[in-house]
Amino acid sequence: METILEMERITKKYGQFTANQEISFALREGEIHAIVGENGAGKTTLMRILYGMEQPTSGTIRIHGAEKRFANPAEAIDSGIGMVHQHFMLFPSRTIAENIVIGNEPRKSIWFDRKQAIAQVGALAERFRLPIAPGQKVGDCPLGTQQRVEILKVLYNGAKIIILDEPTAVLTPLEVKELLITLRGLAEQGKSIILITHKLHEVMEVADRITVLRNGRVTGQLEASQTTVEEVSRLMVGRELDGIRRETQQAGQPLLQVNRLFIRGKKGKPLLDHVSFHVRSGEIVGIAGISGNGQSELVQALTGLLPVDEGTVLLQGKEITNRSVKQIREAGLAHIPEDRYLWGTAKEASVKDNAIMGHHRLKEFQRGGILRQRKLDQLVTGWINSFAIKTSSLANKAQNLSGGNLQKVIVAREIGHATPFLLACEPTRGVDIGAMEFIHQQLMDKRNRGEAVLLVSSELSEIMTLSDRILVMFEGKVVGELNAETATEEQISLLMAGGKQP
Amino acid sequence: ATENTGGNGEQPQQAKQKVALILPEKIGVNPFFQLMDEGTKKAAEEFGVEEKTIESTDQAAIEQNLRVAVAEGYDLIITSSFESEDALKKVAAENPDKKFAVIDTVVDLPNVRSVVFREQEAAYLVGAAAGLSTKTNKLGVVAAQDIPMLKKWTVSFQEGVKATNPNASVSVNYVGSFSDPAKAKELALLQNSQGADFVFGASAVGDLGVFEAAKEKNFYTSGQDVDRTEMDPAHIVLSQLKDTDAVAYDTVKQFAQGNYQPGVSEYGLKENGVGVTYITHESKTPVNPFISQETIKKVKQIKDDIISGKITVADPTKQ
Amino acid sequence: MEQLFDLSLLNSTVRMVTPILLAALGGSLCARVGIFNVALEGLVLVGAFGAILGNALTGNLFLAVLIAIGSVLLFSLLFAYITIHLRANEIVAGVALNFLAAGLTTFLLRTIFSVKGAYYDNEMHGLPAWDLPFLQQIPVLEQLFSGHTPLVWLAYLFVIGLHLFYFKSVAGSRLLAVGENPVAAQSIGLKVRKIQYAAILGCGLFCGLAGAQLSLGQVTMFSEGMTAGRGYIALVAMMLGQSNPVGMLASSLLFGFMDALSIRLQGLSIPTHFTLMLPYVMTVIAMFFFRDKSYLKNTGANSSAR
Amino acid sequence: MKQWKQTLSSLIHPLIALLIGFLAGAIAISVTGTPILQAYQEMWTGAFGNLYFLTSTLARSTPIILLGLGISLAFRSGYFNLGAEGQMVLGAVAAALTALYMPGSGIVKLLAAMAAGMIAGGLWSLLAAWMDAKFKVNLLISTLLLNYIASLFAGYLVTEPFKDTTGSAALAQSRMIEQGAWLPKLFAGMSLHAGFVLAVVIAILLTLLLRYTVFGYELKITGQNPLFAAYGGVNRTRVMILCMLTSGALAGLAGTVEVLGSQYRYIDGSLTAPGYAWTGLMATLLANSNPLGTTIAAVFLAALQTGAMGLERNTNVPLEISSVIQAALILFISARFTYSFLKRRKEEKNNGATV
Ligand SMILES: Nc1ncnc2c1ncn2[C@@H]1O[C@H](COP(=O)(O)OP(=O)(O)OP(=O)(O)O)[C@@H](O)[C@H]1O
Ligand SMILES: Nc1ncnc2c1ncn2[C@@H]1O[C@H](COP(=O)(O)OP(=O)(O)OP(=O)(O)O)[C@@H](O)[C@H]1O
Ligand SMILES: [Mg+2]
Ligand SMILES: [Mg+2]
Repeated sequence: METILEMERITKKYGQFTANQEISFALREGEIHAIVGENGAGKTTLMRILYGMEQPTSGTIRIHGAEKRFANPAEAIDSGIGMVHQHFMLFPSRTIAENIVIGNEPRKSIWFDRKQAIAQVGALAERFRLPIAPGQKVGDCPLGTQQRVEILKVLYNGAKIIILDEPTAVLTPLEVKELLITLRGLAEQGKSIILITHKLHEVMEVADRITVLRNGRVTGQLEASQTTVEEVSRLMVGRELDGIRRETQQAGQPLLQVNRLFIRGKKGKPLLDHVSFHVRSGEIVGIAGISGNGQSELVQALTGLLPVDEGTVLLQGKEITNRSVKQIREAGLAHIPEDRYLWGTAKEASVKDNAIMGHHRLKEFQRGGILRQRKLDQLVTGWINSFAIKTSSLANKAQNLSGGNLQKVIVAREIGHATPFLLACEPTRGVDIGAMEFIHQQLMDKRNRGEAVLLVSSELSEIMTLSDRILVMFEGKVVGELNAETATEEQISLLMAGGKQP
Repeated sequence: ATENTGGNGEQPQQAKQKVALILPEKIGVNPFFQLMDEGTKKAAEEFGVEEKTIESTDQAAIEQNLRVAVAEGYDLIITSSFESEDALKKVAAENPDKKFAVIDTVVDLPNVRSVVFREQEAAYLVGAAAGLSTKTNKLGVVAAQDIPMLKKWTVSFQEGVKATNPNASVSVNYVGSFSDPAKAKELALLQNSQGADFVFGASAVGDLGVFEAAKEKNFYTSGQDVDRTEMDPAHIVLSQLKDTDAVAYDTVKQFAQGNYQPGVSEYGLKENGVGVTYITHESKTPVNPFISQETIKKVKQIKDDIISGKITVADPTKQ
Repeated sequence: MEQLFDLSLLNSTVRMVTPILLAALGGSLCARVGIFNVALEGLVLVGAFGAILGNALTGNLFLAVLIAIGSVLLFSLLFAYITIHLRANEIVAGVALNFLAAGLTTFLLRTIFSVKGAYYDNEMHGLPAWDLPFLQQIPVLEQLFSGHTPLVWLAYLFVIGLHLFYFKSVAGSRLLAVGENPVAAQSIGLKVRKIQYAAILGCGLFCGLAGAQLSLGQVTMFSEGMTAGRGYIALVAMMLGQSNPVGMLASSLLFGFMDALSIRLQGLSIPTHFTLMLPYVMTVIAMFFFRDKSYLKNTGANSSAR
Repeated sequence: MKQWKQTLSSLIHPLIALLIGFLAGAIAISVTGTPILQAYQEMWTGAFGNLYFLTSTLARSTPIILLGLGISLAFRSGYFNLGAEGQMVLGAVAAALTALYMPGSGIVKLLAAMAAGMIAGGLWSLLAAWMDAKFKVNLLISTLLLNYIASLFAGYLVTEPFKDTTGSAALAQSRMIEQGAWLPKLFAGMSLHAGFVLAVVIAILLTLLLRYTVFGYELKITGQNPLFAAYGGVNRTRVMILCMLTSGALAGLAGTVEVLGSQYRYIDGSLTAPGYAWTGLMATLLANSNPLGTTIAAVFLAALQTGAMGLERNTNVPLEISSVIQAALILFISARFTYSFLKRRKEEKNNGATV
């Protein structure tokens, strides 16, 4: 196979900080090349350089042996490079076809030829076997479809090299599977693909070669067929991972009792359809399900962010149905939200301000409405040390933290509430394996202390590793309950897709 | 803000007296202040005093400007209008040795000369003339804002109309601003479309819009402060006059000649401080046939009656 | 008072609304690329001055309108440079520009025409009033729509034009994209800054026309501060119409009709202050029916709150 | 050492911008033929030259500070209050009427008037907030429109039922308030009154509130991410209502102190003509909604205005040109070209020094 792209000795410095240090990297035609590494290892930075969004401090880029410099994305696009960003770059109010052709629209003189656009996009989707409805509004599409739109956009612009930065972080397992098949298909059609992901099993499944980064340097380049997950993760984190410790423990009294919870939907279909279950102290209950099947609504209902129409919720025997968030939290609930940027933090605020949310009301940290800053500082500094959160200071803005570190702040804050019950939603989304293991351990420790955790995750492996019992949701209903010891991935997947419990 | 700061500042004649004219607003859209400025400057030049005009950006600036004028040693400080009333009361009371004058309002202090006008008398005369001249028995008034001061124009005009033509109806519309000729014009056009053949303009700069409307639709109107008939004698048939420049000139003249006198001086028809073209003042333009010679004769009679006291025109702001 | 509305009142409304409508259309170009332009008032004022200056200098109405547009474009360029290149807060820059426009026009009025307050010349001709021949036959429409300047007609045509531009043209589609998600627009290689510049200059063009209509169409003169708050009303019309050309037409007309109604009510025994309130009160009430769409919050409030 | 360098470099931005602003102003001045240095010196003297000018600058800044503080409080909680003008006007007229008609001694009148002014402004602002919260009526438009309604209503009050019939009775204004209910002047014969002290104290209180209190924290977070606040159990409606109420109350207080401390009556249009509300908005935006920063920015903007008056008084530069200079200075001070560059560098440093 021919080498299509070479990045040679790329160095990128931000001030005194080196994000990329002499990284060399080659991409062959028709291969899928995975780049892995911890949060902040420099993966995205390297790709931004390739895509013309950043200029390297030193180093060269060659395409088909010819040296190139990209001052902006437009120039990279012209050289056949396309990038699917981690956070989608879409226009939600526009149709799929418009999103794909924008910048390169079919036109009749000055007019935008939308019919032609739909036809072209339809043909393109057909050719690459990416099913979409070109006339649909992007804002109404599920994330998996949006992802396909991003890929089609890149293909539409004639990309030979496709960069995908953490494309699977937000997808459901089924969507991930489809995406991986698509990527293989594209590679077979001669496209070269760079895939960044934290999920090593995906890498092993789909990649031809793997480049591992740590602290801005290359720590290994491997053939996927000749390596193991363990070897790659050792190269990533620089040490062996321990695996999480699970203690056998008897589940105690029911802490959370949910009875026939019902929320009416806008279009006739209920959002939650008489959901009942309970969580006992000393256990982790996992809720599996394809996103959009009522998990988010359930979480919001339990936490007081969404009113319920019928049913009751009892926490430690006390009714908390339709109480305010504050009352529910005071009754003993902590909550790791599913979207850390939307709900879990204020990006512009400092690490400290993000970390003290909820704690600021406690008697311990305020006197007559005046915050006791010193005690709060101590509290947050304690977490920064015990959770090994990388931040320059307490005053650092949250948006300057990497995703993994920000997630650690949230986990520290919520575990710090020391409530008997924790609602953990997607606790490790987009987080590297080191941090993931750490967070998993925190959840497990909480269970081991005899407290209760309700884990909502679209990541089946996470559910399987942590849970004692597994509930599966489909179309607003709990359609099955499984014992984690005996449940298989196939069983769960079947239920998630609407099948019957065997 | 003036081009001639007296005699170039550095002349060695130390004996030269200094007069400051402090206007409560920017001269901007108001011919009233422009005339005052001209009158003061003219007198200053003729009688060899140094003069400085200071325009105030807003109400809060008036007091400051007065105080600065005191601090900078002006010998006579002239100001104007009700807007300056409060500020002048304070500053004049605090500086009993300074000489002040105020035009167009009364400040009752021993070191202030107050000059006021009875504009209502002139407006009454214009109303009388309009009442006599209208063929449609419909008249319009376009006024700037619904504030008490403007009642001297709107109410007195209506009184005048009533006196000569009880059958005529007058519609009054307000622009809502002193500087919106576009809206004033539309109001005049509307009044005309409803039959008014004469529209009395009392909307400051808006009057220019009223004049344009009259020209476009061929109806009649009148102006304010100076002889506006010169602009368009075919449509601007009268002008209500106010001799602000003469009053300002007099004030400076008396001061320069050592005749400064505190107290109130009123200028009405009798004192020739207000007037109406053709009735009290000559005009370069001939009388428009809409206002016949006969009307002028009749209105002149009314003027005489006002001067003699046979007719009293009440001050609407005092009611 | 025979009736509240008559045709001459509505005819006047059609005309009075024009500068507001034009400025609102211009403002929407800025809003659509994510810039909240509070400088409309100042821009229209500069346009009004430019038109009179142009007329006085050249005696040619076409050139006068061009000069009006040119002078507003210059002003807009300053606004664009300061907000886009120098990253100034657009509201601070907009307010400062309003001050600048007021000061500069007054100053130039004084230095160029040697008058204070207003410049008026009997010899000067304003924009011609057109009577469209085919309308002459129809009794009601004739009265409603006759005697308007070409700019009035143009303004109503621009509503259609801008609608087509936004929703049918390639350039318009890209402009909307920049406003909706500038980061995404940048990532697909659109020249975001260039498009923002173009939008601000486009706004300048509209405000130039609005000014020309005010000082050469409505009247034939320039007076200090003659915009008298129309720019702010345009801002309201723009927001209420959600930067949608037809919506802005509707909200401008709503305001215009209410203004007309308030003129009629002045004759009745209601105090003037309350009749003058009418257009504002009715606009507030109208807002209960036209709920705000989210993009407004992104342009105005949020970006500037920081 | 590094710290010191950073402070220095963050100072460079406003300095460069200021320089460009002054250059632009210089061009305007040179058009009038006045020596540039003399013109700027006159501006300086007019603003800060001696105690008298200094105090008038501060007096002028008083309503601007209060308006700016009110607007910044709303901003901090995520609301864009364009209605400060109307809130100020209603506050002013309410204060004037209360001081006139409230029975009791001077001090009672004074206190009642201040309360009335703040309540009137606060409720007016709350009306907009309520319409936004309850009916999704966009706050940005409604506050702008409510300004006109408030001004016309206040105008009506002093034109019809409560008009001043003493004196020349020419202006739409209320009667003069009796002297006992006036806010005391700070220096005899100068315009600076106790309202300024009040404004500064409020600025300090707001700083403390934002930095050290539970409510201040909740307010900031609500402004930065309302969803995060809701998730954390902050009662957003309460925060919004309190903030908009306070924001309006501060605007109302701005009008109140103008009435009680300087005009001693409500004069129609006297608060809207100088554009206090827009200036207050600029002060807030220039200072990034920081209360102390807003105070300084307000004094600066007021100084530009009083300086411009000084310039007009003592040179041939006409008043209009001084407003041109003002605008030029503000335009360039608002420019953030060096700032954005520095901000980038600062963040890099933060990242570089990771623990
Ligand atoms: N513009 C920037 N300024 C300063 N530092 C930056 C900038 N961009 C990235 N960095 C730093 O460079 C390092 C590498 O960031 P990069 O985004 O490449 O990480 P990553 O490997 O993509 O991480 P993740 O797995 O979380 O996506 C991080 O420590 C980050 O803080
Ligand atoms: N302009 C910037 N200044 C400083 N740091 C930056 C900048 N842009 C990005 N970073 C840093 O780069 C790192 C990676 O950013 P990226 O956008 O890839 O998010 P992420 O860490 O992958 O988050 P997640 O995957 O959880 O959403 C973060 O540490 C982020 O703070
Ligand atoms: Mg990344
Ligand atoms: Mg990441």
